[in-house]
Amino acid sequence: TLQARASLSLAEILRYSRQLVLPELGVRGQLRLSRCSVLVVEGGTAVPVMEKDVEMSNLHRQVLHGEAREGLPKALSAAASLRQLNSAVQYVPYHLALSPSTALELVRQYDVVADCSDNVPTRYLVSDACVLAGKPLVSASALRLEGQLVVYNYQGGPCYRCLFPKPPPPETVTNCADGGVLGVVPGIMGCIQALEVLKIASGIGSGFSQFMLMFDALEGRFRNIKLRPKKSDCAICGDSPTMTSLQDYEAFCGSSATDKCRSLHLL
Amino acid sequence: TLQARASLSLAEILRYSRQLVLPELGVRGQLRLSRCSVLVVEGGTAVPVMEKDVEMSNLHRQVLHGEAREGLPKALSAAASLRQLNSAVQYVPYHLALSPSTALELVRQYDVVADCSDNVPTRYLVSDACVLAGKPLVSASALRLEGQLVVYNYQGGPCYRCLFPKPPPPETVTNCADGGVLGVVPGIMGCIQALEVLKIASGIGSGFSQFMLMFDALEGRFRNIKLRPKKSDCAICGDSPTMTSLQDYEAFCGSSATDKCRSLHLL
Amino acid sequence: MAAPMSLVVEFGGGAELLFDGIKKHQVTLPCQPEPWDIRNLLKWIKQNLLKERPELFIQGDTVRPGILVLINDADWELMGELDYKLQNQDNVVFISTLHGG
Amino acid sequence: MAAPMSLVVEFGGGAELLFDGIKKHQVTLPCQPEPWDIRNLLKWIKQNLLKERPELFIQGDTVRPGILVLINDADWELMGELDYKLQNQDNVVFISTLHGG
Ligand SMILES: [Zn+2]
Ligand SMILES: [Zn+2]
Repeated sequence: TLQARASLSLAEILRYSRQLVLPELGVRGQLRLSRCSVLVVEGGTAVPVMEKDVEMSNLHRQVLHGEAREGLPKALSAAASLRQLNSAVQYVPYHLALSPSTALELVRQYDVVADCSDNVPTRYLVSDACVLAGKPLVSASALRLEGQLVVYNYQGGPCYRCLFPKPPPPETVTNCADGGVLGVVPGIMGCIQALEVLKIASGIGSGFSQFMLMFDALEGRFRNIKLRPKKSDCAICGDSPTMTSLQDYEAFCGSSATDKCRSLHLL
Repeated sequence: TLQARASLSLAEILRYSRQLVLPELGVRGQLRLSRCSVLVVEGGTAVPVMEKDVEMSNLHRQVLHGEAREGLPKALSAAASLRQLNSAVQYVPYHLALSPSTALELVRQYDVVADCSDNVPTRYLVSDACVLAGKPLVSASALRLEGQLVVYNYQGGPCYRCLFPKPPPPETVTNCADGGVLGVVPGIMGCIQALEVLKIASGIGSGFSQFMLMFDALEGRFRNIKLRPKKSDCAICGDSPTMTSLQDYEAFCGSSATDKCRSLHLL
Repeated sequence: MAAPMSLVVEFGGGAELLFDGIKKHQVTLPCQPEPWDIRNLLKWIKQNLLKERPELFIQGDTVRPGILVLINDADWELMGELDYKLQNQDNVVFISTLHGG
Repeated sequence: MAAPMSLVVEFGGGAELLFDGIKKHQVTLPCQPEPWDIRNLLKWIKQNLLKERPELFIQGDTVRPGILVLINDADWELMGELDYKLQNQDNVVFISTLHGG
């Protein structure tokens, strides 16, 4: 709960001078930004959201974690790095797994949600929580040499469940550990995700409600895909929703939010 | 001068495992990357390449510089940050202004050049040096809410001078200090620039020779523009070049590589 | 009698791995009595392009959950889904949604 | 006699600042005896769209150095530059090159 403010400090004016001069943002947009809170849901390759430690194999793409952070909880490492960049922002690291029992209360405390997770149950959980809490969701993903970005549940647009009423068969789901990912591709998608969060938070608005950005890094090509509108028969955001609370997402998806491969090895 | 190597170390395999599994890159591409050297030409808002100190107004977009680095030379700050991320890479910070007398020798020592500078004389200087040294140039720029990226002098494609035989009138040139720039836009363009450097260095190749990527952050739209081929009458890369060495770029452009505005204030 | 039709059919997001890793296919559909729609195209793809494990691409007479179908850069839901009548030079994309991060 | 023609004319990279900050213009060119080419279009833009300091956009009978002209997403050099004959529904973009970083 950040307070609305009437003016920027001198330090803020110095720091943000290059974007304060933009008529699209201006002091007004920057003030909106300054009182906006964003929940970033991250998911390591193997373990549910926000519960993952920094691993060597993360470093080629996750530039918030320096080498010295190996073994630290990711949320703490990220907050420490961000604090070095900008100490005026408040960072709250949650070193915990997002679950149906905690997600809604957490999402309610924030203005915008960014989903950077890596598994299907978490994607549904975050989207459903955003619908129930009435928060816009900027969702980005990357695999191999491709990336996708959509803004859900924003200005009357569709939610994740409108697009994907049924989860994919578990055997068709590939994660970064199995499928691989070129280090800089999540970096590109993450920066564009940050842009859309910033545009929504500052009042500029996003062009990716009911649009998907598709990126092919091999070709160097981005495409904007027009998506279906919000579905009147969507189970959670439709006219007569059948879901009014969060459910068991691992059962729904037939897969766990932890790494499929690792589970197989354990069996 | 990095040595060709026959295999990756265990630490490299751990770090890069997620991209080694990609058939497009693989161990072969990673080995090529490991012996590739890249010259990054940076230009602060006001002062020529590589000679700039970190300023408060840089921090909103230049995430290699933490707050504690204010006042440090940018090249040193960047190298220190990168070393924390990956200590196995060799970083050589040049805290100096790129000039016609030094540029060619410097460019000759590298395999790929990334131009992140911010003024017209430097753009011509870097491109001409790349043509004379026979090096590919990945050039990216950002202003306000827009970005542009082109790969020059690569696989028979055009150079900067093929596209822009005459410099723009100085009064039409806007820099980030005057025109402003939204913080994350250079981040997006820089990540895509890193991708193209990596694709060239690893042998995947770039799709942006004779193509320009245009990005409009307000709309959230990327466009790939087909450019002219290499010009047979180009003064430096054409069939009968009239330029065989670097020239005086500030005279050529009618503007200095230092900040126009600042110069005006001094007059 | 529908004339032969040229399409660009693309696979992405990993769906191309069921098609020999080839993302972009220039396709010519043969003449047939009824007009070509997506329903017929799916059958044709299954018989002519799909290299392995068809159940990872098609379930029943439609694509499996998690694959988005795009007709000329628009979600097929906007275009009539299985009943969309293909036009010459149409671009049809089958894209598997990504979850990695 | 060339029929009236509809174009989308866009300005970017800062060039839009000479056009009231408006990037995208739906333009209908009137009938005229000779066909519309880029040379004529530039004159028409100067008379009808350009709001200030024409010398920052046009020099002589062409665009000033540093502005790229794109016809349907291709460099105008590939299309005949000033002599390109405009087609109905063409997209013409004037983009100022950026130097900031
Ligand atoms: Zn919905
Ligand atoms: Zn040239």
